[in-house]
Amino acid sequence: MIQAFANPARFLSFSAWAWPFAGVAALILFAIGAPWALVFSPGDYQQGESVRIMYVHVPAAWWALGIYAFMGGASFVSLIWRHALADVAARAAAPIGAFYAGLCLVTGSLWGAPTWGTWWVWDARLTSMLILFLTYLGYLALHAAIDDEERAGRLAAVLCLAGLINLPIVHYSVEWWSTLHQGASLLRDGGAAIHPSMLGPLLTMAGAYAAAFAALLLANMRADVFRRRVEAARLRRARAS
Amino acid sequence: MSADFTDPVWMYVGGAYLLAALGFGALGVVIIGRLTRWARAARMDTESS
Amino acid sequence: MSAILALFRRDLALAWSAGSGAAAPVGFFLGAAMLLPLSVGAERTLLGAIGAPILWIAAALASLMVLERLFQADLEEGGLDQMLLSPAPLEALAAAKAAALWVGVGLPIAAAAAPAAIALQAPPAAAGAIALGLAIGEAAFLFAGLVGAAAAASVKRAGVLIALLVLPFFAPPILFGAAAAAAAAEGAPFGPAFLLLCGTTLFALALGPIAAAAALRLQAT
Amino acid sequence: MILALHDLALARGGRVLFENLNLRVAAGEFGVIRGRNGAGKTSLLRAIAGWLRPHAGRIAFADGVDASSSLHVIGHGDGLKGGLGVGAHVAYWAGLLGGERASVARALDQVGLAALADLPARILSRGQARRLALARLIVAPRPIWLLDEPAAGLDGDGKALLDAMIGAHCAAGGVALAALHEALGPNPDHVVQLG
Repeated sequence: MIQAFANPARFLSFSAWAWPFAGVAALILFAIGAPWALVFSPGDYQQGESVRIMYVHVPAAWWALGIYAFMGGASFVSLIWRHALADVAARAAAPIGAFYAGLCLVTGSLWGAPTWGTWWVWDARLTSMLILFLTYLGYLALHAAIDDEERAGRLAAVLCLAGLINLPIVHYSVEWWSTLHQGASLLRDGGAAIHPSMLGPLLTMAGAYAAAFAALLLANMRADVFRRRVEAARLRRARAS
Repeated sequence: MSADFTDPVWMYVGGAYLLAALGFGALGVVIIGRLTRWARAARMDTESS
Repeated sequence: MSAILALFRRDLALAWSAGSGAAAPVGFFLGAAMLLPLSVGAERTLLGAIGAPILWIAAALASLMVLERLFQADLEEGGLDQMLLSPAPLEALAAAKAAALWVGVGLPIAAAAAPAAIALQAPPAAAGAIALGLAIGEAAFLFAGLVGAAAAASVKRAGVLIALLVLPFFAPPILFGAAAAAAAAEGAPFGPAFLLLCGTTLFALALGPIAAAAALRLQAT
Repeated sequence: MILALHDLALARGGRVLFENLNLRVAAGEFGVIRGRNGAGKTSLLRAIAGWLRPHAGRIAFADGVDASSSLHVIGHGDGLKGGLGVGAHVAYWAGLLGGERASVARALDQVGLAALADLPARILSRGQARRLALARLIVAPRPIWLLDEPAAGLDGDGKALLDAMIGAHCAAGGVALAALHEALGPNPDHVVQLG
C-alpha cells in the first residue's frame, strides 16, 4: 500500500476527491456533535455545565498525540525507505498537530478556570501536553531553519522519532511529579468517569476532529506537492536560461 | 434539553467552542489558500510550457 | 576503541584549553544561580526551599550554551568527515564527544553547585547530595541534548533552535533532579527521586548518541 | 580492480551534475578529475567516500575495502582546531583513523612541521595547515586517497612533497583520485573530465 502512493501523480488523483470528502464528513460530524455536546447531553453532577468543554478538549488531546504518532510513522518510512511522500505527510501534519495541542491547552485552561479558579494548573496531563506542544514547535522550527528541504525533512524525521520515544518518558515522569505536588487532578479525561450518555457526543466530536485532520492533511500535502513541482520547474528554467 | 443556560459558566463553555471553531476555520483558510495558490501556479506552468 | 579515546582526549583538551575552557559555562551557571536571590530576595526560608531546584535550571541553561558548538565546528571544519572515516562507530564517537563535555564542563558545574547551594541557604549537609545529583543530571542534559546539537549543526547561530529542540528531553531530568535537590535541601529522603534521575540519565545515554549519529550522517550529505 | 564506477550519476539540490560516468581503477593507479568549479568534482569524491547517495548507477569497491577502514579524504576544511597543538592533531588522527602513534613524529618530520609540533594550530599559515592535513596520509596508511584540490595553498616545496607522496603511494600499490586544476603527481592512468 505504501508503495502505491510513492509517486505523487497517484497521490494527487486520490487526494483530489479524498480531501473534500473528509472535509464534508468533518462538517457533518461537527454539525451533529457540537449541538449534541452543548445542549442535549447532561451537565456533570459536580462540575455542572463546564464539563461540556470536555467535548472539545479531550478529542484535541487524543489527536494531538495521535498526529505526533502519525508523524513518527511517516518519519520512519521517509527515513528507512527514503519515501518522498512520507516526508511530505509528516511535514504537512505538523502544523495541524501543533494546532490540536494548542487547542487542547487553551480549552484545558478554560475548563480549569471555573473548576479551580485559576487559568493554569500544573496538572499532569496539561503539563505533558505543554511539553508535546513544545516538541511540535521544535519540529516546525527545525524545518524552518534549514533551507535544503531534503536534508531538513530527514533531520526533522530523526528529531521526530527521538521525540516520539521521549513522550512516554515525559508522560510518566510528569505523572510521578504531579503526585508529588498535589492529589490526582480533577480534570479526568475519560475512562470510568465518563457517563454513557456523554460518550455519544464525545465520540462524535472525536470523529469530527479525525475527519478534519484527514482533510487538512491531504490538502496541505497537495499544496506541498504542487509547490515543490512549481519550484523545481522554476529552478530548471532559471538554470536553462 | 437538559442544558441549564442560566449557569454563568457558559461564558467559558461558549468561549472554548468559539475558539475551537475559529481555530479550525483559520487553519482551514490558511491550508486551502495555500493549496489553491500552488495548484493555480502549477496549472499555469503546465499550460505555458 | 583507541579512536573513541582519541576523540575523547582531543575534545577534553579543547574543553579545558584557554579557548573554550570550562570557565565560561561555570561562570554562567553561578551567575544564573545568583539571579535568584537578586530577584526573589535573600529571605532565608523562601530561598532555602527553591534555591536547590533553581540550580537545576541554571545547569540546564549552561548545558544548552555548550551544546551549540558541539558539532557545528566539526561540520564546518571537515572534522565530521574524519569521524565518518574512523573505524569506530559514529554513535560511539558522538558519545565520546558528550562524555568529554561532561568531564570538561559538566563536572565543574556540578562541583560549583555545592558552594552555590550553600549560598542559596541550602543546609551545608545537603550540598554534597545536590552536587552529586547535578553531576548525574549534567550527563542527562549533555547526552539528551546531542540530538538537538547534531540536528541543528548546519544552522548558523543555532543556539535558540537547539534550546527549543532539546527542551522536551530536558524535562524529565530537571523534574526528578530538582525534586531530589529540594528533598535533599529539606533533609528529606531523596532516594526515589535520585534513582529516577539516574533512570533518565541512562535513557539519555542510550537515545542521545544513536539519534545524534543518525542526524550527523544526514548532515554529511 | 580496487574501485569501479558503473554509469554513475550525481545530483545536487535537484540538479543533475553528470551522468553515466564509468571508471575502473586498479591497484597502483592514479586518476585525475578535471572540471570547472561546480562541475561536481567534490561531490564525486564525497560520493565515493559514501557520504552522498548516487542519483543513478553505483560505486563498487573490491571486497575488504570500505570507507571506514580504507579511505582517506583530504578536502577543503582540514578539520583543524585552532586551540589544539600541531602534534596533537596528528596524534588525534592516528588514534581516530587507526594509525600508529609511533609514526606521529615521522609524519610531522616528513611534512616539514616537526619544529611547530608543540604550538597551537591557529599559528599555521594556509600552506602549513594543508601540509598538516597531508600528515594524516602518512600517520594512518590507507590504500585509497581521495584528494580534493590537495595543492590549494601549497608553495613550491609543498607541491613537490605532495608530488612525491602520491608517486610513492601509487608505486606501493595504493590508489589515488585527485581533483586538480594543474598538473601534479605521476602522469595519470585515468583522466575524468566533468562538466
